[in-house]
Amino acid sequence: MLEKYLKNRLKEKKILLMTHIVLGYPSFEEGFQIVESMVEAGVDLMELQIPFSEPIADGPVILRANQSALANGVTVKKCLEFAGDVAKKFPIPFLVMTYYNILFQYGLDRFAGVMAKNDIKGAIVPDLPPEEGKEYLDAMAGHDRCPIFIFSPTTPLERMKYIASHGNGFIYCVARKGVTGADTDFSSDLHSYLARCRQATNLPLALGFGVKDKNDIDFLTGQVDIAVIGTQTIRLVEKEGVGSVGPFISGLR
Amino acid sequence: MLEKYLKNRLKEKKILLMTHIVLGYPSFEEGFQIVESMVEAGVDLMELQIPFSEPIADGPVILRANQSALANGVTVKKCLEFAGDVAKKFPIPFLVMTYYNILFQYGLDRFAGVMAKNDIKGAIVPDLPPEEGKEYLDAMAGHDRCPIFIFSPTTPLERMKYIASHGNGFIYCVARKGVTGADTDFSSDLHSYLARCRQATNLPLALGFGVKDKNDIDFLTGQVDIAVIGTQTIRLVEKEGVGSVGPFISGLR
Amino acid sequence: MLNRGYYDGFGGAYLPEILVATFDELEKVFLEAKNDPDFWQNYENLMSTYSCRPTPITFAENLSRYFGGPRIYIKREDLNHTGAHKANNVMGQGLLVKRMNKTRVIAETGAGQHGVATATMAAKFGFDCTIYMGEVDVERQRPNVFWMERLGAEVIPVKEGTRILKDAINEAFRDWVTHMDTTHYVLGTACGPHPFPEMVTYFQSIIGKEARKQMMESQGRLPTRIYACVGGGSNALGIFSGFLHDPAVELVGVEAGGKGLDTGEHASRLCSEDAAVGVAQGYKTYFLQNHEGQMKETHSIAAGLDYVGVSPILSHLKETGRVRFEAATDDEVVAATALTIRKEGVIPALESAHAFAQAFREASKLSHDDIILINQSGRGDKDIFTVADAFNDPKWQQFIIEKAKKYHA
Amino acid sequence: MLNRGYYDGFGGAYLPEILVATFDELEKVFLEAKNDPDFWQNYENLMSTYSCRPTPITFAENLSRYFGGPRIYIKREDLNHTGAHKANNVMGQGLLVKRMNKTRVIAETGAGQHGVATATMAAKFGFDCTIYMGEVDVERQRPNVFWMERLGAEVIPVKEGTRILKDAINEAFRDWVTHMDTTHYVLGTACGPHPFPEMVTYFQSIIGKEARKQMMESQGRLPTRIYACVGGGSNALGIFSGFLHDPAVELVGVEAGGKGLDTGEHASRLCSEDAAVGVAQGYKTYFLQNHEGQMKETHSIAAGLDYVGVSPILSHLKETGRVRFEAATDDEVVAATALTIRKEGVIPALESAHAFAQAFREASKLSHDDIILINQSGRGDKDIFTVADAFNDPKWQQFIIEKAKKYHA
Ligand SMILES: Cc1ncc(COP(=O)(O)O)c(C=O)c1O
Ligand SMILES: Cc1ncc(COP(=O)(O)O)c(C=O)c1O
Repeated sequence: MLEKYLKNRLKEKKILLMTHIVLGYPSFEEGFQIVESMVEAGVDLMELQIPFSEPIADGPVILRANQSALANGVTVKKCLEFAGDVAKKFPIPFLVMTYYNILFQYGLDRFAGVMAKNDIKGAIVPDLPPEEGKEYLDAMAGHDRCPIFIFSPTTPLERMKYIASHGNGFIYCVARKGVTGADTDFSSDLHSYLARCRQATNLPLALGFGVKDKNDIDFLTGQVDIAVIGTQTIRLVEKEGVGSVGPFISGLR
Repeated sequence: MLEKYLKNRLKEKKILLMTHIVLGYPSFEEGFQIVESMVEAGVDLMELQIPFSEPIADGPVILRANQSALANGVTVKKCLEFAGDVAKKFPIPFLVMTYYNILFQYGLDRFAGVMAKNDIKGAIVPDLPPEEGKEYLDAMAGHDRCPIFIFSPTTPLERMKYIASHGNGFIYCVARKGVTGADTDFSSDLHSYLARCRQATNLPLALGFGVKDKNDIDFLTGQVDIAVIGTQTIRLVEKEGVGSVGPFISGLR
Repeated sequence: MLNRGYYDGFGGAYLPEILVATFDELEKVFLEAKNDPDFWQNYENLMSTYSCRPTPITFAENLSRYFGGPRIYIKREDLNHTGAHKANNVMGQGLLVKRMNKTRVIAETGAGQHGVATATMAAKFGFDCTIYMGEVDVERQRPNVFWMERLGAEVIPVKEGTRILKDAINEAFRDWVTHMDTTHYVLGTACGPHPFPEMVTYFQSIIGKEARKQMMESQGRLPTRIYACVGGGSNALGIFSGFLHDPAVELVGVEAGGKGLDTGEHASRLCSEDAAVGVAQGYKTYFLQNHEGQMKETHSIAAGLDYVGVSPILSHLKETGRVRFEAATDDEVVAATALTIRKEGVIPALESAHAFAQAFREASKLSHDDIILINQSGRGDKDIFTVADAFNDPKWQQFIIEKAKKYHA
Repeated sequence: MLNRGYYDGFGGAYLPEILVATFDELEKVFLEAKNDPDFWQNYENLMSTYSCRPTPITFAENLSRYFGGPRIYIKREDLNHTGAHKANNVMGQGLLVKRMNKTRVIAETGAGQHGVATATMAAKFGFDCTIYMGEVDVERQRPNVFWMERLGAEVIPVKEGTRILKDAINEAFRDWVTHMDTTHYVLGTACGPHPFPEMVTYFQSIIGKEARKQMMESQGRLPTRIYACVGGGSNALGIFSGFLHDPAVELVGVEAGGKGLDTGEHASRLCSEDAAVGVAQGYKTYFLQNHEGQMKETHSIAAGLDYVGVSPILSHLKETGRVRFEAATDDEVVAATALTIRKEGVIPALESAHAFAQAFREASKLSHDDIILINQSGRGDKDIFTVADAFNDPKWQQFIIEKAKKYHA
């Protein structure tokens, strides 16, 4: 279902945009405004990060956003409600992104159930490789939600195939080593990696980590299906306020 | 010669008094006045301590006097001159008391020679047991000076005899364990010790360490030949000044 | 689906995909080493010439008499080079780093013990070295930072999160996902993703191997009970592993009871209600976390026990009942430290003193025929700032004030 | 006339008469022990279960490569319990105290090492313990005072004289002449009246015995040169004594050159013009003294080398030429410390670093076939206050200032 939406959409656009926010950061109200401007500016899907105290795969910017949200009393419960609200209100697919312990404590089946109820299409869980995810996969399948898995430049072809066999909706390809928020060198080095990704799966490919401006998007167009803007919008909101998000997104494509 | 003087004097007095000063403390001038008052008050002989930086057998009062003298620039040379001056001026025998290194650096023979020249009758060297004193004994004998050796309550009879065989003039009996300046309990406990001392030698016996007032002297009278007043006069000078020494000594006997 | 490194459901390897290949390599090299008969021999040689293994067991004659019960023995990991059992683990991993031809090591550290040990190993092996340390700990544990820097390590204060040990671990992982080609992450305890729990336990098992042999040689029998403190679990697993298959030997792990289990200010994951099974920092175990899965703040007088997770192998041994877990409070620990110093002339680290505290609590209930073995995982004289504060020594405070005046001038 | 404990004119026993009987007893008990085949065995057992003897020799591979000359080995006395070779001496004397049925020990201490070692021994053996320590040192070395007090010792600050080590020795003698019935004076080095130089050397000879065996076992040959620092001389005599009868082994003792031999601010008695033979503190040897025999003030960055006298046995070995003596300056010592930490991951005490400094100066002149053995008499991490000051570390100073603020509040 998510895959189908994306493939349809790709008939109209050469590349799709996925954006990212940390829920409750700077606040739920501002978050709502940000989602609104992003949707208006033509974003194709969004990942909503539920803050976790140990966001091991995130760089300093998102890490601090996680902490700040938690310090402000953001709970998983409120995050899921918020996700439900925006999913109801806005016409694009939403995903949750968070670490495994959040799902685990909530109860995997219960979590997938709430996602279904709130029309959250899928989940990205960066510290859960498919090997460790049997229960998660069953729950997601049971509630017809998409488990989005991750490829990395260090993943060999065989393993990519194995991972893809468990994924659904699309594959999230991280552009490079390291955590979110650092610069990526968008150069021909990426080609062979992305070729390998393509070879491994027919699922749409999203590329994230370090995508920050129109140049990057132009570079990626034709090579991947979805460009992921993560840290960059958080930086923007921190520097220039919520109002700057819309124009920024509009200018990307 | 010293022994003879003492024995003669003992025909007149039941007990002799030996006093002690640290040379150059508080100053040579005051030292001179102290000697003068002591002689006038009837002291029978005196030990003049040449300060040493490591006076291992002395308690806190004499230790500090040693340090203070050294800090004021007192030298061995000046001490020996001073000793010569008082020996010339006053009609009682004078001894030097100091630690072995002072003699050793000066040269043992040279030291004994200066003693002879300045009419210092003998020396007390508390860190030099006769075993270590061959060169010293030879030098003292060569210049006809008296090496005064020491008995202690821990010295067995046999060793007392051995020590006495090297001594001359008299034997200095320390009253108790410990260093100079602490209290001594003048009680019948001393009897057997002093009896052992007597048994070991015919030399006159001096008793020192902790003798401080007429009571103590009375107690010792008849048991030893010489009572040694050490720390007590230094304390007195420190508290009541040089003028108090004469009356104090006069009141002892 | 391949599940690796599980102990009855605890453990695993919850890894960001970018690290999977690195862990595959690490596991491969570790298994090769483990199966290479020369490897353990080399490791033992290194530990016996660079550190002073075998460390002795010391008969605590005065403490035994004092409690009137069992004979008390102490396994002396405090005599290791750098002052704690941490040396065993870092030197072992150092040998693996050489096998992997990597040139740089990174590590997290809380108290600083593991940081100093890693920096020492790096100096010895000629590796570059970066140590991540929570900013709060950098401030508290300056002496260890000083030594790490002298040893040539770069110490990076972690300003994120609660700025203590767990945040340093996260930061080390962030470094690793960037530099895994050249860099090995020397994890300091038997936690983290597979193969770390197994690997760290393997190196620390030298403690238990020696202790078992020493008890048999000197006493002709095994101890009745063995006590070890439990931070991440490495010293405990190290000594326990020598006796796991001796059912008559009771194994007791002692956690940080802090200000008391009912105050919330503690670091007890295996015997408090405040912990639950979860997944963080790459593995599944008991964590001190709230009902939504966010990690809690922890407290212990001993920085080395002040950690939210615990070895999955210990969680497993708790469930099977093979190891009994207890908690000792800060106050009990200070009292046990004072008594041990006074009676035996050995200075346990505050971490190790948890094991002593629990042993003392139980000693008088055992009989003369019993033997107790306590693992003294480290020495306390390294932690004088903490210990002096624990004892609230006014002369020490005056000394520091005077010293500060001189630096001001 | 019976002359005891002379080494070609050095040594002897220049005792106040009150102590003669005590020394007679001590000598008798020591000789009995020495002739009792079980005694040394007991001593070795004690040192191998309470400390970690034999201490290893460590191959300093990186330093060897760095200097490009001989292979450099380090004898690791730093791994001893309490962190230095001082443990050997105090534990040995502790066994004698038991034989004499005495119940109290006293000791002098400068840096605090020997005080901590003695207090440790006293705790272990259940003796009362009083430590004399110059007031200046009490202030400088508060951490060691803190530990001595925890160990149950009474630390008495000596306010007389220059208020440093030699004054503490004098004060200890003053205590002893009062309490010799119950009390043994545990002298900390191979100095003082006979039988101390012989006795302390006897206990420390465990270092040389082990080292010789270890060199033969691991290298099949003896070292070309052995370096040891020289304070009172006990660690040097300890290691040298294993090789005295191996004429091919060159023995090098390294004194404290302080700010330079020509500045007067040093503690070099065997290779400076400022020293002369004399008698003080009960024995005859080279002392730093003026021409009238008054002792001079001394200086060294290493408190443990900052002493006016030196073992009479070393004075003798200087005269015979069997040992060569050199001096290393404070600056050279700090540089050698830094290099050793960085290259090998071991932290020599500033005392021990004198031996390293001299070895480094000579290393490049030796060939690949040569072997150098350096005695690392103690570990430097105990002396962080001194070392941090020697390195003039601003972050350390800031840490102390912050700490002081907290104590003020
Ligand atoms: C001396 C000492 N003991 C124990 C620990 C706790 O770690 P583990 O449980 O891994 O032995 C530490 C940690 O720093 C330590 O330094
Ligand atoms: C570590 C260390 N090395 C050496 C010395 C010097 O003493 P000695 O010359 O007796 O070995 C000391 C004295 O405190 C010391 O602590």
